[in-house]
Amino acid sequence: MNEAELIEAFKAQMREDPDVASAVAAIRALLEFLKRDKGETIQGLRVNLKNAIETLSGVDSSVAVSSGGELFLRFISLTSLEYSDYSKCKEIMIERGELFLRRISLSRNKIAKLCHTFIKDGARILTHAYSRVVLRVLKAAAESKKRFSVYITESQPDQAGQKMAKALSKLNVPVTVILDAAVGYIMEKVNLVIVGAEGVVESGGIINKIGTNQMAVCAKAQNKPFYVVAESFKFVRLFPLNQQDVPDKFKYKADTLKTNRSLTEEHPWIDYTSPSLITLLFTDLGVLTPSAVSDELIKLYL
Amino acid sequence: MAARGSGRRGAGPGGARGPDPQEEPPPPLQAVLVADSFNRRFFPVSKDRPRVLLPLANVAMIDYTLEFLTATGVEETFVFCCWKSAEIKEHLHKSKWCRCTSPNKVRIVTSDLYRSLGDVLRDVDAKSLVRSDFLLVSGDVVSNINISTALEEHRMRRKLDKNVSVMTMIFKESSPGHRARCQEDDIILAMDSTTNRVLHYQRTQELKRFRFPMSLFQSNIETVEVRHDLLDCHISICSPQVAELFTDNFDYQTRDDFVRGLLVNEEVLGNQIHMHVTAEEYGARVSNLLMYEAVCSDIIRRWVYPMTPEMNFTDDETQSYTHSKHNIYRGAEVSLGHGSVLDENVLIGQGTVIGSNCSITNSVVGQNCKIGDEVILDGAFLWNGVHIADRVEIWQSIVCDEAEVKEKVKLNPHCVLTSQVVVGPKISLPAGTVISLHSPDEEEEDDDEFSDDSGVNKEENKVKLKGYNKAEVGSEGRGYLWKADDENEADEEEQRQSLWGPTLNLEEESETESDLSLGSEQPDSRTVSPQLDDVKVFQNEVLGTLQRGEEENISCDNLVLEINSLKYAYNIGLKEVMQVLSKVVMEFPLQQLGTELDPQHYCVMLIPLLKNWSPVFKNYIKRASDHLDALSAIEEFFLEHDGLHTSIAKVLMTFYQLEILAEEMILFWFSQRDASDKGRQLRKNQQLQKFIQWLKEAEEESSEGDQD
Amino acid sequence: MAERGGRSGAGPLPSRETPSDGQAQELSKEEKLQLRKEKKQQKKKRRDEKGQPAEPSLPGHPQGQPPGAAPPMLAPVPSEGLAGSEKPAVGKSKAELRAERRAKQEADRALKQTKKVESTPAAAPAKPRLPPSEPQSMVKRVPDHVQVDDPAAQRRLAKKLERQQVPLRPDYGAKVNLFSHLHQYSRKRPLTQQMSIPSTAIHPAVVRLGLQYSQGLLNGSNARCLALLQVFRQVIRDYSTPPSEELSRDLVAKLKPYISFLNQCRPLSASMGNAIKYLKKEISGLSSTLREEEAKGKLQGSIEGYVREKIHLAAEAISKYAFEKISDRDVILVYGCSSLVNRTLCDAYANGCAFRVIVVDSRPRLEGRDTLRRLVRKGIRCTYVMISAISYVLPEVSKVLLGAHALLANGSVMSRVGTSQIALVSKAYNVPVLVCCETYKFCERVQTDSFVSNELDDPDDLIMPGKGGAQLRNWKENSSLRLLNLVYDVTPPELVDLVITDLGMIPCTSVPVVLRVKNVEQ
Amino acid sequence: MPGAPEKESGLSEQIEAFVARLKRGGERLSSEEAARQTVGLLRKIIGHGRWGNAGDLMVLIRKEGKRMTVAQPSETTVGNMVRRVLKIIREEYGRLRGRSEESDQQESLHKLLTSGGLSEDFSTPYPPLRANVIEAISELLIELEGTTDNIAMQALEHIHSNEVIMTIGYSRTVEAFLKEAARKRKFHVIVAECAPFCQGHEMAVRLSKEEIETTVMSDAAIFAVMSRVNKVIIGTKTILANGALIAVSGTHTLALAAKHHSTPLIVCAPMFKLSPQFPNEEDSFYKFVSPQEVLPFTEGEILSKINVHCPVFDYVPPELITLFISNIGGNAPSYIYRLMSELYHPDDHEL
Repeated sequence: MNEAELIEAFKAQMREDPDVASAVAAIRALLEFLKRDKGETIQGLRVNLKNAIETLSGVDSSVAVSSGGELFLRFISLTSLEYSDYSKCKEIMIERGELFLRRISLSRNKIAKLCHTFIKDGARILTHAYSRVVLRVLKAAAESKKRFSVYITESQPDQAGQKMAKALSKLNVPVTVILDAAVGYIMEKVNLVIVGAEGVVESGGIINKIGTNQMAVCAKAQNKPFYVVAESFKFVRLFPLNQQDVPDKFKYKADTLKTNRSLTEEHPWIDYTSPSLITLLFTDLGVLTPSAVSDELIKLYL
Repeated sequence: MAARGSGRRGAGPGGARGPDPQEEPPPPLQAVLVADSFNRRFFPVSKDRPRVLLPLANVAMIDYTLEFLTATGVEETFVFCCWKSAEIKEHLHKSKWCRCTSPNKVRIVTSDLYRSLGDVLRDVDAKSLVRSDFLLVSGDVVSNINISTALEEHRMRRKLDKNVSVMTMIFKESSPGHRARCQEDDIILAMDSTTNRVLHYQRTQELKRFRFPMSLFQSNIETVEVRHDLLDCHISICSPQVAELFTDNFDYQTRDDFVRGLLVNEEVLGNQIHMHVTAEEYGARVSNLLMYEAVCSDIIRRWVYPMTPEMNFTDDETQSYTHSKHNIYRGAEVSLGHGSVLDENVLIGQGTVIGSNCSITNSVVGQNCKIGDEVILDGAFLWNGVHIADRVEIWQSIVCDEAEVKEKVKLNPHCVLTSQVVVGPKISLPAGTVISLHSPDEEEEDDDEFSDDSGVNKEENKVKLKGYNKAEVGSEGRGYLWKADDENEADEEEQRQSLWGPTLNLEEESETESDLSLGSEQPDSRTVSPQLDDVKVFQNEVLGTLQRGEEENISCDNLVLEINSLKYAYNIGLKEVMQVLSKVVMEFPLQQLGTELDPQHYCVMLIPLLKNWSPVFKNYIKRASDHLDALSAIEEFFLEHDGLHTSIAKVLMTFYQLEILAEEMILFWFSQRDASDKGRQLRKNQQLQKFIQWLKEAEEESSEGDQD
Repeated sequence: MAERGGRSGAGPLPSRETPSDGQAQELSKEEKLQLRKEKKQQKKKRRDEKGQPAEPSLPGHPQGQPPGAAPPMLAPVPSEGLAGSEKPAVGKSKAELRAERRAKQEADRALKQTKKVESTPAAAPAKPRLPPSEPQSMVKRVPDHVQVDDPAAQRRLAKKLERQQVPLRPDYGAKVNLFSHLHQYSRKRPLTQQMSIPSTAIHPAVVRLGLQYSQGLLNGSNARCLALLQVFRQVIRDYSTPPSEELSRDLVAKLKPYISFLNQCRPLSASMGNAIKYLKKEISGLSSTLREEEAKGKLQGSIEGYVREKIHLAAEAISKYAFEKISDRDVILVYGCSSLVNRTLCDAYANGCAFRVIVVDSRPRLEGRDTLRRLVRKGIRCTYVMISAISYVLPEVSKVLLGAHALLANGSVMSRVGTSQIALVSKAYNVPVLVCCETYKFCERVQTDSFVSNELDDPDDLIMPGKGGAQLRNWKENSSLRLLNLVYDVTPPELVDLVITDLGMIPCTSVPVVLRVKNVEQ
Repeated sequence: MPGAPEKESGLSEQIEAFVARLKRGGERLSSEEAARQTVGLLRKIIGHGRWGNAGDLMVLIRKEGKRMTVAQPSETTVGNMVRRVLKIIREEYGRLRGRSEESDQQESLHKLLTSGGLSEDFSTPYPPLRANVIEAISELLIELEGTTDNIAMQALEHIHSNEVIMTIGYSRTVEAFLKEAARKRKFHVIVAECAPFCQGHEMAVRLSKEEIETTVMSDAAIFAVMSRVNKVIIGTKTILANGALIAVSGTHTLALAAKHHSTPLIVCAPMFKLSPQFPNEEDSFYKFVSPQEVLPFTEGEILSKINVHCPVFDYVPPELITLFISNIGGNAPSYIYRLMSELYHPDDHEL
């Protein structure tokens, strides 16, 4: 399976199911790749997969993809440890891979179930940009006869907020779109903040659409709870100290990176929010305090 | 008798000799719960549901009472029911109290013959149900008092001076003007603050000034305290003697009769009553709708903690609530429309659906109610399954089960819609409206609970009131307005009054009216019973009057006037009037011509007299007790004149035919076990037996008549 | 020494009190004075024996709570004085007496000095163009009632009092180390017990007032100040200048004992301090040419004026300003009972502002109930909670409105204890905190914590009434148990958003500005 | 077994009584007692109850456990103990199945990737299970006995001589802790009385009996005095999953004051107070007693016009807490989540 096919597979995934997280799409694609892989040894497989992941992140430079890729690699190596015989090992991998995919497909509902109890009747919620998980959570809350209203930042440059607003008004939840600049203004009105995340880093902080950080800071200043909802496959082995420290490949779109213009006048697409600003993370592994995240990652990678 | 004996004996040495420390452990605490109020304050509401089952914050009153008893350590409770006993039984059997695991064994005793607390206690005594000190409460008491200390004191007192103290009444400190202080039960009492002994006890209602007997202050008690800051919790710790005393004195109808009786001739009986005052805990009795309102909101405001809605002490899963800020309680799957605000002190039952933009404050909403949009509820008490259409306003009113209020209806304060009533659309009920499916005049038929307002001009009522008056209940309304039309103004007054306590119209109340409104509590509002000699004089006076009446045949009304004036002149209680009157009348023939004459002759003489004076009797014989008084008086007479035994049947017959005495009462009187042996053999007399037999049959067929 | 040892070792307080009280009754005033002299004498002797500096730290010394482990009981000043020095009181040589007299005179002179210094700040504003916060007010003497632990100061106080024929009030019960520099009186033993009534020295009206203070019948700095001025008016009315005396001098001198008497009953509030300062200035400002009647009339007038503009009009102005800040559907949290805040709320409500009030209250005073009753009577919707429950109610609160006892020059607010706490929690829930305070309560003092200058109320108040109080009832027997009943606390400026004064709304950091302006305009 | 029925009826009566007691606000029932009683009852249930395999046993425990828990939501220890027992059952069952320990830990990324089968079933009956479980529970009971002492033991590591320590209300654990320290060191304790119940008074008296220099003050003075305090040591009702507290009302103020003066705040709490719940359902944790406590009934007519609240507990967010001292040592609030996952199985978090 060559790059073109791989990319095609990846794109296909995204196309046929718009609701799928890019990480999941990547993993699916990789699984596909694994099935078709002709290699004879684990090592060979690893090398090929590495390249494959490279190519994928070439297509979509988001944290999610790389985290998904890493996860998959880790998964391969873990399984390979258990079984020596390659072919046996491979089918186990494929079987488990499917299982894994099935598991994480449930994760959003799990999160919704955990999180919607935190939304009280009559709550005013502030959220940022477009996040499928947040949407799912709010849906769950609305279904459980809770009355709440939502403020959404329109989130320049791609106006993802508008999309979210539409989705919410379909659930006939009263929703207001506000300027990105109005976060500080609106904060004293709201009861809690919920955002999604592209990636959850080791420190327990998150990497998400630009503007999240400022929202978190405002929330802290006004002592409002700042909740993050993210599936566990978004956990990524990365420890940014500050915004500078976040690798450029995540900050900018893949195509902008290709056109090797100086990035100084480019707008970054994501920012880093430090764990101290986060109240709780809701994942399919349960409700975690930021410090619990690294615990999970350590368990997985060490 | 026993009581008196022991009372005297104990007075002397008992006090000196302290209690020996090693006593056998106190026997398991028992309680007597009277699940009937023996009045019809809650009519027409209690026509559909017995009073003790009316929901307070969606839980039946009696459950609160039972929870109170259980929490305070009662291990056996006797529930006495009369009116709608079947329903109460059923309720209790369903409740957790009758589970095998319940620490408080509940035994239900029912009889349709109970007409007052007195009867119940007499029965307790007859059946000898209580073994030792017991708690006496009525089924509408809400309280979280822990009586253990009071009980301790009580037992100690009884041990110290041999059973002189028969009863400890429990009061709660609450300054006058407190909402939970029911004006009717408002009392002023004098106590000995060292021994907590009650010296004088008096109801303050519509009394401008209070009289205290001089003896109070002349007595050697140095620390007399006169208190008006007490709220009667209607909880009392009684010794078995109490029951005996009730048996001994047949005229005791209510606890207040008892208390007053005991206090007045204390030196005779040698019994004392003590009191226990609690400051922290809560205790109140739902004696009218105002109290209903007050107690309800006190429960919501958690004054009765731990008996709060979300605690769900009845273990009834449909009664589970979540409590949140501002005392908002929500049952399971309650759904609120957008923009609806629950302001404060609101309880909403399971499965209720509330539309959008409603505002609800200080209200209780039952289970499975449907409430439309833009509804305003303030101080509203909706029971289960009520339907409220859009834009309805309800202020301080009660809407009973399955009632329906159509759109744009406005209920002004103190309205009552009993179950399944429908009102509206687009009308505004004036304050104090009472609407029921039972028309006010159908009472006389389905009148198990015998009581006062018997047939005030029922004839003309009979004619009208078939079909509902649209003007009153709205175009789609169903239900009769419980407000009789102009010619009996009093009746209406009484109706509203009896439901919502007196605060509504405290203006002039004629004697009869307050009788009506106060039901069986009525005698209390009169002052201490007069000295005997007074009665004697009064009797002679009455005799004189009647004689003159006979000679110059004065109209009965005038006679009544005369007698009334005499009554006031000598300050005689209605009870005494009753007895005296009947006595005089019975003796009249003997007065006329020589003492001894044979039964037939006597009857011949008597019956026409009765016929003439029947209006007089009618005027006085109103309430259940009056009948009994009359009967007892008659019985007394016949006991004195053995010669005339045979004619008793005839006499009673005439009374019955003249509709002076009601058959139930005669039967009841007859069925009293605890008459003296002479009385028994009097009852043996076969004409009487026959007569009673005949009555019984008559009653049966009449009741059959009711069914269809 | 020996005698001291005996004293410190003495049993529980009552046993020690009774003799002293007994004497208080039977001894005539002269005798008392006599005894006092004795006491001082001995003290002096003792001081000579051992160096001044060592003294305060000596364990079990009558005054001066030593740091670290406290001795079981503090011996109240006069009682021990009496208890200690009866026997030697009998025999006494003339020489000694003379020596004493001399010593006394010296002391008086010294005192006069200090008095002068003290009175300078009052005079200072008279000098034009000079801001008040200049050197003099810095060297201002520390008031006696905050240096109970300094025996020297105490002796000075005692001396002063006795000269003014004002009895010294005994301290009561054991004090918390941290507050050993403050007085702690018992309500059950008011000052007047040790006074012969009618007292020649003190005007009956003042005595009554003093009692009202010490019994806590008069609370709130406004009320206390008003009462004080009323009494002074009466005093002035009844005053007549003795021959060969000048009113402006003599009257001031006459007032002094009254003031120190009141101070004994309960330490003066800042408001009273300012009022007195003002009055003194007025008196001393009187031109000697005036006839007595005119002078008295003038004083009466100026007092009335002070009351009118500084208190009544000020309150009016403040409630006007505050009204701008109260809007419909507000939920306003108030604490304790501040006459000013109450008035403000009632006015706002009368002007048709629909708001809710949450009344916060605290043991032992429970003044909040008073507020509650007043507001409810006006028809305002109220909620009532204890101070421990504020973090439960605060989320719904939109503004916090607090009264003040005094505003200090460094911008901190001195007010009923608990106020600072409420300000703190409100900040945590970012609810704005507003303080209402008339400008006449501003004072030059600076203070950073609630310890240095504060007031201790009767510790017995902490005992729970009713059956709950069992545990604490006999706390005096328990040597290692102390009860702390603090009266005021100091709210740091950063916790207060704004102060509403009769001059408008100001940040509390600009208190000194106001002070300067005031002083200039005077 | 013989006599099972009446045993059961007796048992159900005991449970009934326990539930009733909880409902009536658990008259001065200490958390430790509550815990012990709960475990005791559960052990009885396991002993006498009818159940075939771990599955039905857990169902049974859940059912009874739920009843006890809802009876008094604020008394979280009951729920915690039920969860502990469930966890024990799982472990014992696992052991019988011959599954090694760590493979039955709560779900993690790792498990997500590696483990083969989906959720396990508890249907296979193992006769020795009953005995094992009961034994394990008895151990748990023993553990409960010791908790307070274990905490007190650490006292000297945290209190040095001559410091001023503030605490609030009454807590057995803190009392033991301070007394232990007092045996070696001299220090001054300031107790906030904690109106309206003033448990603080009791605390103060008990401490002063041990010759500890103690000062009682009203709650209003907390902030005023805080600037001189070196440490704040408090007990708590419950520790939540995020390291927050549900403690007697006034604690939040205390914690804020401590934060403001950056005074360390130490919480002494045995492990059984750890509850895997999160503060979303605060309202159910708050417990409200009769307004009587705050404003007496005798206040008269105004009562009907006003609202009086008397919450018993406060919510104290984790960032205000410096350290937890439990019977297994000291922990930072951020580490609580881990202890949770060791104590309880995630599937049992809601019963």
